[in-house]
Amino acid sequence: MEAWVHLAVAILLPAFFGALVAVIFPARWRNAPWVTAVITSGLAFAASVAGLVYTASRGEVRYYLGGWEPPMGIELVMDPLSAFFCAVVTGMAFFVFIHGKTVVPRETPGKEAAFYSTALLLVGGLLGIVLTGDLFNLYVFLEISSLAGYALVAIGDRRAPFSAFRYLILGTIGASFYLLGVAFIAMETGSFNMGDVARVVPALGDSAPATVGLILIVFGIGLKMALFPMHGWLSDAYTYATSTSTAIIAPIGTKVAAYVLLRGCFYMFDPDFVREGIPLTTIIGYLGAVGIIWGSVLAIAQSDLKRMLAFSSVSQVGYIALGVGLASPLGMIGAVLHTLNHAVMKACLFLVNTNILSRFGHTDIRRFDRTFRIRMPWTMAAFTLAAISMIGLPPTAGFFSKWYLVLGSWENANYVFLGVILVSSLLNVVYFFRVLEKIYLRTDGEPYDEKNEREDAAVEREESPASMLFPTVFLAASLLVLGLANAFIVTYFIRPMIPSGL
Amino acid sequence: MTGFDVPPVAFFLLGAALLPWLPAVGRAGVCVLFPLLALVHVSLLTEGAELAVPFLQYELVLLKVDGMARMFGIAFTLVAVVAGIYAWHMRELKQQLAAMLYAGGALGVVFAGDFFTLLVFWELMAVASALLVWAGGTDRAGAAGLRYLLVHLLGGSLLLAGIVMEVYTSGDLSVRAFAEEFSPGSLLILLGVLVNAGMPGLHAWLPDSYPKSTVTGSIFLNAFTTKTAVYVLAVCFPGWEVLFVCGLIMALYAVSYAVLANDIRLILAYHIISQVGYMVAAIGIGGELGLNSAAAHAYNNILYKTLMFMGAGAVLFAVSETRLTHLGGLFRKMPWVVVLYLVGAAAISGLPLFNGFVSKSMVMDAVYGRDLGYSLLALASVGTFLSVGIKLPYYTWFYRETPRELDAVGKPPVNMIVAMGILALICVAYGLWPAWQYAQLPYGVDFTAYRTDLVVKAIHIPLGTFVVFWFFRHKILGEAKIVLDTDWFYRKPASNIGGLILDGVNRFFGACESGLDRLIVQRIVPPFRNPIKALGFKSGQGDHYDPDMDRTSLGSAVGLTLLVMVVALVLSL
Amino acid sequence: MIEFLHSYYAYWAIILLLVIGLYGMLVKTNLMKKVIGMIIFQNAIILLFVAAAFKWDATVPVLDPAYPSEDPVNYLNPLPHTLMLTAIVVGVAIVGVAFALLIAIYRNYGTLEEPVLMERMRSE
Amino acid sequence: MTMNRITWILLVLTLIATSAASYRADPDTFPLYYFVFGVLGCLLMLFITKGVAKKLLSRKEDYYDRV
Repeated sequence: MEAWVHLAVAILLPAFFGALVAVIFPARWRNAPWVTAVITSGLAFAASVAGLVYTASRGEVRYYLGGWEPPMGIELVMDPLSAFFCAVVTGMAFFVFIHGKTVVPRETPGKEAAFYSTALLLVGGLLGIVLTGDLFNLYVFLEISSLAGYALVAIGDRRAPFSAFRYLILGTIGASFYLLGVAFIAMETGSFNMGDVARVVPALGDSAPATVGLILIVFGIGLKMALFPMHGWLSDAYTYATSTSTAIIAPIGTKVAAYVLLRGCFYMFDPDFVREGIPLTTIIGYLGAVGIIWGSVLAIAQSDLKRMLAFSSVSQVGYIALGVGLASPLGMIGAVLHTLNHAVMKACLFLVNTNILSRFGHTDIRRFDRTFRIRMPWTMAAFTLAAISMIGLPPTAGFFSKWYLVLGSWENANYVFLGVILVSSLLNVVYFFRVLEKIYLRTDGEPYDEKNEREDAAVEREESPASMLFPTVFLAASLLVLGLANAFIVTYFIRPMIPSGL
Repeated sequence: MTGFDVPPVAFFLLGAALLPWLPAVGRAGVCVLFPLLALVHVSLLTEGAELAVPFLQYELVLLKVDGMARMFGIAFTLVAVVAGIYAWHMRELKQQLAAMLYAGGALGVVFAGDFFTLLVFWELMAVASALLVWAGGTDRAGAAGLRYLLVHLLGGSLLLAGIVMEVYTSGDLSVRAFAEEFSPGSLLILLGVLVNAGMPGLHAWLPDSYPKSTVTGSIFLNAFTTKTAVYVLAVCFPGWEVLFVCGLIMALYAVSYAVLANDIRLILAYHIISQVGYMVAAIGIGGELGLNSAAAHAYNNILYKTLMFMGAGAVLFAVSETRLTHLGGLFRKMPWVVVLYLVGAAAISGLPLFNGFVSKSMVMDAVYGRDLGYSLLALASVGTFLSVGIKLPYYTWFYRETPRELDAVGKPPVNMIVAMGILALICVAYGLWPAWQYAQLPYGVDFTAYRTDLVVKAIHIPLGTFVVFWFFRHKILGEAKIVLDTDWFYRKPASNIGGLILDGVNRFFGACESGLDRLIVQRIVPPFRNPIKALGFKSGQGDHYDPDMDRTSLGSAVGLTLLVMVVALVLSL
Repeated sequence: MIEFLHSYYAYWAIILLLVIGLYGMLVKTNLMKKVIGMIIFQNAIILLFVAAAFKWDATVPVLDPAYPSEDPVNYLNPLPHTLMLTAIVVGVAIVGVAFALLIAIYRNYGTLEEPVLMERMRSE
Repeated sequence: MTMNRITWILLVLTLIATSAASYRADPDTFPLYYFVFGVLGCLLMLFITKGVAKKLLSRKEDYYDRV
């Protein structure tokens, strides 16, 4: 037991340590920052997986920073929920960093050290959010990750600074609202510690300041999560940032915000109160439902692959919000499982996007054609698999999280949500098949004949280098594994984290 | 109890797993040997045997043996063995794999004790059979295979949705008979199964794709998909009155198209639907006699229909041509094929001494008492004899001299003849000794096929049909044309209307189509190009979404955030 | 009424600051003014913590013989105040990043007026 | 294939024999009912399918291949 306590901090330290180390190497060692990032995120990933297994079997771990006990000191809490999110965050970071080996030096030449340092800060901040047991400490980590995020978005093309600025203004409003909410809760309960708050809140009964505090926290963090209609910052930020920045922010940034949502609604407060006392989860669920449709519709309208994926993120975050909105065990399983699945799918898709960009110089869907599948067969296969998973066809991972959400909606007799999930699957089909059709089927209206065949034969295979291909294909393949292993994941990792009141 | 309660599908999956590692001859051997082992295994399975594995909070029943399942299982494995012999000369790994998986899927469905297992094998069948259609290799086969797959995925989705609802309302996952009431769940399941059964309106995938498959592919295709659907209907919906009506529609609708069709494999394809119609009608009657007769007819149908498809396949193999208008006079080139085919034709027409007579008489006996339905089924049997009993063999093998371009024809290989011979032998044996058949039926039998009235009827109807045919034989053949079916609705691309506005029907279709076209092109698609504009926001301007034009100002994004916050606070306090 | 206003005057001032900050971010089109609004908004929240944790007639939590240590009423809760030191640091960091971004925007497009900026991005 | 006189005679004999058998088994039914049913049914089917359906629904073989 004693030694395992340090697991919580062992997840957190490598990222921050790596952020410091990445910048100290002389400029001649061009790969050193990359190696640092890969190693530290790999260590954090290993620690997270160990923590995940440990908490699943033996329950939570608490670590008092500096030996100060709460409520004065700050504690790190690793329970099944936070261990799960840690594993998702570090895992995605690990694979995206591997993928960045050749991409980052090309897109931001000479700034690799700064890039990896910032990216590791982002990861560290996100891990801190997930692990901390203190509300104010969470704010600090939130701002650390956000600041790193603004910086990462800003290193893009000409428009990137403006999109980063929009992100910054909106993000700061979100964080400020969060802090305001913390102020209300701290004033009402007298503590910043989540565990204390959770113990005190039920005794308060129907307390208006606590309710206001929760709502401010939820929607402040909802902005970070890009919950509809507060997603205005997302599409530009994702589109204009560099490839690897987007690939690292998109899969995990919004997910960690979803974690705070879950933590606030179901752990800090009494789920019954949040569900029935104030219709908070209902509001979140319906906003998510609208966001699902809205994101999908806008994704269909896009002609740029990266922007399409950005809007698809809005839609997918909606699923998680919808799962929270169901406020039932099945909804919670769906939301958590979808967090994992969507992180893997989105990471994979953004990596594919990077591969395409680095080989063809553009990601304009209108200019995709048949030669893509010959030039980059593995990348396109990964794209297809991820797209199928996004649509939600069995046995890929995407199916199962939607399945739990469908079951949850059915159980709650919420046919609006049910309809939304079904309709959005159709819309997903539309925007992904539009791309797949160009890659695999479209022959520009002409019947496929010998001329096409000769043209195809002339096209050479130019697959990405192994450092890019391995993470892409690995993530795509893991979608199948996650899909087949979903019962295992749900039983061993997700069910233990469901709070008793839910 | 043999103590060896393995699901029969295991043999096929094992065989399929072995195939890629074997040389060509070995593969052909596996395709006969493993089904043969499965056949032995199925026939040794005792009723009531069960194999269940836990899965989540449910229990998946991979094997559940009852009379009905056993009967279908024997038919499926038997036909898989014979089809393996028929395909002995075929060396294409892809087709062999697909065929094994397909047959395995069918057996999996039949012996599934719960709906999840059933669904998994159902989808396996859909994918494997689509591969067989694609194996045809032509562009048409490719397109038809895609349509085929899409329709079946739709059917599978309906089934899945129905199963989810059913499991949720009843909490019972097991495959069982539903009470005759239209709950959304049972209705969706029924629709999903009817897609596979080929209910007119949902059937067009069948005549669209089967004739485009390979020689051997169509042998497998004809046996499994529709008959598994019949099995599921018999188990889940016995005695549902609506099925009786469905069956009548199927039998008559399809036989009319068969009379018109020019391609021999198309004629046979339509006949699958027509014959399934008899079974569905019998299931609609329900009761022990109804279900017995449906099972018997399915069993026999699998045998003689496969035999006939083999005959058609032999023709295709020998002369690479299947249109009646381009065939003729081939009797001397393949006498054995003709004789064996005629056994199958006699069986499907229900002539005494053949197995079709026994089961068809049973079906008619079950339907007896419903005058209109009885007469309509009798009418369908007129069409059956007319199209596959006389028209098809006559124009293929006897009418006029062999056309010159077919003169240098090849001969069908021996293994084809052997396979056909085995099936023909079984058809005759079951016809001569119906008791063998009765013994296999799921329920006890109190029926005598060789009753004077039944025999007389079975002889008189074909006689009358034959006389008329002979009278008009030079007029019936007609020209090389195709006849539109409901697949028109999804096959004809939306852009081409001009050439179609020729007569009333077409004008009607054209109007619907252009209306739809207008609706889609002018109403549904443009809003998706720029949703911002479609919703009337000021910033949306162009026809296509443009991130720069449609970017909202920072102020409005802040405003939205505040709005959400205020609304949430107001709602909560 | 006067009494009510008087007893909560610190909060009224904070609410006023919050509204001013939001107004700046919501209505002003100049990006620099938006940043200023943001700073005001953030600092208002910091002030809220400071004001909420303060009480009259109490001292800092350092043991003083003049104040009986057994009565917590005599001491302030130091936690909110110390935490706000961190919050101020965070706020400064954000402002720094915001200014850096403004410089980059101005370098790219030559303006900080949002409508003009969007117009220039459009015409690119 | 040709149908010579002997074949026709055989067919007629079969018809008579079976009708007689039918009459003996059940004198109340009209023995040739199903023969007439076959003749009329076949005519009906040919008439309906060839006459009506073929006019409305039949197309050249390359109908679906034309764009």
